[in-house]
Amino acid sequence: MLSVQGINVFYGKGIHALKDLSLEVGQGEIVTLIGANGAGKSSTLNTISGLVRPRSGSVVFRDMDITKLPAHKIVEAGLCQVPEGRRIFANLTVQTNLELGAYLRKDKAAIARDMQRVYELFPRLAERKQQPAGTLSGGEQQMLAIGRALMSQPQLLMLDEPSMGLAPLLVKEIFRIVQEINRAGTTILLVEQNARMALSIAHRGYVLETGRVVMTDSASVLAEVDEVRKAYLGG
Amino acid sequence: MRQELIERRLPWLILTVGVYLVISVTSALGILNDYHMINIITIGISIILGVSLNLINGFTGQFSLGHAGFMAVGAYTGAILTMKFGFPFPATLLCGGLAAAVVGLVIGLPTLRLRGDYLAIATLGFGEILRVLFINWSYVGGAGGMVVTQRYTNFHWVYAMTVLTIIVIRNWLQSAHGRACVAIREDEIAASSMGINTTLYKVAAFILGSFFAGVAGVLYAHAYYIVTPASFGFLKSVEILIIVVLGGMGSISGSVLAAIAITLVSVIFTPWPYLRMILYSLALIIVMVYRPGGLMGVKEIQLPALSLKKKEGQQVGTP
Amino acid sequence: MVEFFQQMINGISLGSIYALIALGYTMVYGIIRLINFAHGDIYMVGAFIGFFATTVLKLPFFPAFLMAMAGCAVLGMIIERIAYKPLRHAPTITLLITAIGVSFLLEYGMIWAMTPQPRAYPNLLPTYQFNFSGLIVSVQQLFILVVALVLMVLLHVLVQYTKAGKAMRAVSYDKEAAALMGINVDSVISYTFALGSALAGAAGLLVGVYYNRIDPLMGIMPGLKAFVAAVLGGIGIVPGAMVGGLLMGVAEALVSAFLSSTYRDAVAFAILIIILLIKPAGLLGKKTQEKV
Amino acid sequence: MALLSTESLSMTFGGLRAVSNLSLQLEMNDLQGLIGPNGAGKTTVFNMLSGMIKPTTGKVIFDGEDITNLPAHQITQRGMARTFQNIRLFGSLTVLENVKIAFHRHVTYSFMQALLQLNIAHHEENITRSAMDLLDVLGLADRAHHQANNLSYGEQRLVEIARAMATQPKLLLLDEPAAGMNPHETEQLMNLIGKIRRDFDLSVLLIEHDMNLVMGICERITVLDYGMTIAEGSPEQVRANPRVIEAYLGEEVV
Repeated sequence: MLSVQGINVFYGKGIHALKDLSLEVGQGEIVTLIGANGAGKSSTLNTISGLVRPRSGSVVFRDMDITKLPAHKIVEAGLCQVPEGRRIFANLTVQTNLELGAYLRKDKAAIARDMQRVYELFPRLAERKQQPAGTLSGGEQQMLAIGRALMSQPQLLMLDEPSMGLAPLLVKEIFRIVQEINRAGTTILLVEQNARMALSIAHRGYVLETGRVVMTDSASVLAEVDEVRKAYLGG
Repeated sequence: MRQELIERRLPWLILTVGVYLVISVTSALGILNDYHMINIITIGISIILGVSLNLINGFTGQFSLGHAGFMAVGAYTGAILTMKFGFPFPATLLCGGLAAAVVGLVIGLPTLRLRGDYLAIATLGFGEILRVLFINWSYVGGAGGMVVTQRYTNFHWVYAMTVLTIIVIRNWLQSAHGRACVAIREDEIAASSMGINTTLYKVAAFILGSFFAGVAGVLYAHAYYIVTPASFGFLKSVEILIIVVLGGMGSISGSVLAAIAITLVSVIFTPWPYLRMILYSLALIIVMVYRPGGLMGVKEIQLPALSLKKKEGQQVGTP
Repeated sequence: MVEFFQQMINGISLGSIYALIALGYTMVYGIIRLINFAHGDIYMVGAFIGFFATTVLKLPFFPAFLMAMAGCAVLGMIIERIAYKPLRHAPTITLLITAIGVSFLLEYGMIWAMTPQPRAYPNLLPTYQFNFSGLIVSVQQLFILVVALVLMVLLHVLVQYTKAGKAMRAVSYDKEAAALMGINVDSVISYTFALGSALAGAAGLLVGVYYNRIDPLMGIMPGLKAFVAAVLGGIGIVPGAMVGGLLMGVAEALVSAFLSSTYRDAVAFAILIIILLIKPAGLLGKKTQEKV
Repeated sequence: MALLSTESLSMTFGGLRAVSNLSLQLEMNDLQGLIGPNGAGKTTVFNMLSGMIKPTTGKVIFDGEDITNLPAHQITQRGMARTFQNIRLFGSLTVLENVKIAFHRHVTYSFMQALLQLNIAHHEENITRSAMDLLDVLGLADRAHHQANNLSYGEQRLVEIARAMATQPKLLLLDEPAAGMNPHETEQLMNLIGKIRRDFDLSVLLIEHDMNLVMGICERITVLDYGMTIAEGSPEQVRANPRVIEAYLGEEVV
């Protein structure tokens, strides 16, 4: 479904953030990118969603080359990212945030139906419909960010560190919902620092270190490998 | 070390004295007429204004749009002191500068807490308020302005003040205090974490810049016979800004070159004043879009060092 | 007392014009954090387009009004595309200097084309005056107030309730996140310039009608004052611009009447400086913290 | 007496508790690590210690003095220096100029002397010489006249350290000094930090994600999560602490 081939990304003068990075995501999968801070996980997602331009390499989504498309066109192609740090529109209401998620869609009835679905998935958001999103708690903001992305009806949903700054119980809840979204048919590419939790719901995983893929395998295998632990806590 | 310092400074000394002699002699011989001389005076005043604003905007990174206001304070102080109190000119120059510096302190203390565009607008506001105050002050002639019959400003004074401005501001910038100012431009937070009292240095740069704007004002008042509030409005501040921006925010030599170039362009375009402004505005836009650092960026013109003792194989060049 | 209310009326009609200009400032600032110095000059161009439409094309009020708005909208978009878009990631000050350049270009370009001479605006509206026991209200004043209010309400509805308005608010809050929603950030910015400039164009024509004279430098002072109005209300906040504009108009009218008209301009800037020092986020703004 | 200690230090941003009730202790010549997952509040702690932000509640005692409400430059003048996670060099200046600026604390000549260049030459020579010496220690002497922006990431981090050292601190706060460095550079950095501490007789508190570095050189480590201290102790103790493992690797969903 998504195929990233040998992308190289540079920041400023000479910071080589991604080095010949390649990865594949198949239809219906949950794939996770794990690795320590600064390994290039977010850069990978930002490159796929068009916020960052790779110097070389290609990104192909459902047989369409999206390497050079602007970010808003990539959303149109069916690929939506929940950015790191949630990035909700804090000054707008919960409802308006969700409406903006459906910005490109014109089918009013279907939008209303999806909005209903999001509220069912996250009942807490339904209670806070008319509140400015900035007044939500961290966990609720994360739910809103996911819900907002779902409103664009993505084929592939990319999540960047959904667990960041959330209490463990909430993290569990968020991950359960991610699993639920996947079961309902959305493919998922998940970037996480919280490796165990990510591997426990993913099918496959890639381990990143300083801008490179150092290992890739099924999630159950990665969960047992010592290298993953080392990548985080040092050897 | 001392030897090296002399070798580096000698070319500048020769240039400074040389330009002075050439202009004095040619004007004495009548090759340069009064019209030429008044334009040269204008150039000198523009250099003082440009270099002093550059200290604030370019080197310290505190964007001021009210420089003409300080010039006005100097001009009016000068006019009052010579016309009403009969002060000698040198004392007037000093007092004009000091008056502007005091106003700079009063305006700088509250406004320099603001950043970027907000500071620009606040200084613009203060400049306009000063102008309105002069309009409403009948002692200095109100909107009609004040006539200055003593024409003290001549080439020698302008040249001396121009050179003084450049040397003093350059000295400041080459000292630890000047480096503190530049550090604030580069990154205010990092500067404060280096132990620099950022407020103190911003205000210091503002006062120093205002002082020389005041001196320029005194020179202006005694060169053109009349000071009116309208000569020191927003337009004048922008004209000074154009010098700084085109020359390079953070380059003294850039400001000097730009002041000369702009004055010459103004002279050439005197018959078509509006075309001149169109040209300036286009230049501003184009420079900002394609070369935001201006002509010189933060670089300075370097003269080759003169080698006093000939040594074998030693190269003459910039350090 | 009658004099006081009379000045309030004059102030409100002047203030509604400031408010229209301030709206454009606020919208542009909200979306790209630029004090668009040229905004006051767009208002001037609007007055001249109106002048051209009514004198050369002999159009009546409303077609001329629409033409001024449309012309300014296009002008605003062109300026954004040529001068500001290449500087999207440049420091604030670079943008500000560019805006000053654009401002002077419009002013002196217009002088070059039209000479600096003021021109008499044709009488497009009835000059009838109502007299309420000493209080004089002209049809023009009423008209300006009504037109300004209608435009402000329209803008408010547009920004609050339409999809385009929501996109504008999203872009002004977080451009990257907005792009991730599929919003074309560039076209939203362009659209914002068009809207703000159209309002300035409307204000320009109204002022021409109100004061009966226009000139190429007429935009400088109202431009600056409208900016003060925007800051006063809280820059980036649409209702703030309206409140700020009206307050500015009233303050100015009262100062002119009871102090001296020569202090009129100083009052505007005094208000600006006081608000910047005391409550820089403006009357309706919230304070934000700088990231370390 | 502790060189640095904090008493129930807390910081709240718009309802969100970034740091709560932090109590840090740092002795003379300590080398301590401050670690924790992304968003745990580590940089906020540094910002409070160095006076960049004022804590909502709590106190910072440095060298026997309450510095909680001092502005940043005064804290530096009292002997605390820091580097920044997102590198804040004076980018368009040379490396040497960057370091010379940091000697600001030790400038004794007046404004007037500066304006007239009266008797400042030998002061300036001293500053230049000290700055060059410092660059030598950090292995940056050959970069002295390069523009700071043009250096590699790793070198820029070193210049930041040189600059902090130039303020002659008793306590050095390093915010992710190894971020963006390659393994070789990181190794050198580890040696360097140790050497600096010995040679200049100062204490170091560092935030770092590279666990090899932290575990390799720190004697004591404080682990933060959700703004709270969840563990404290030697590297071995911390590495074996189940709460730490959980904070880093998380637990499984099912």
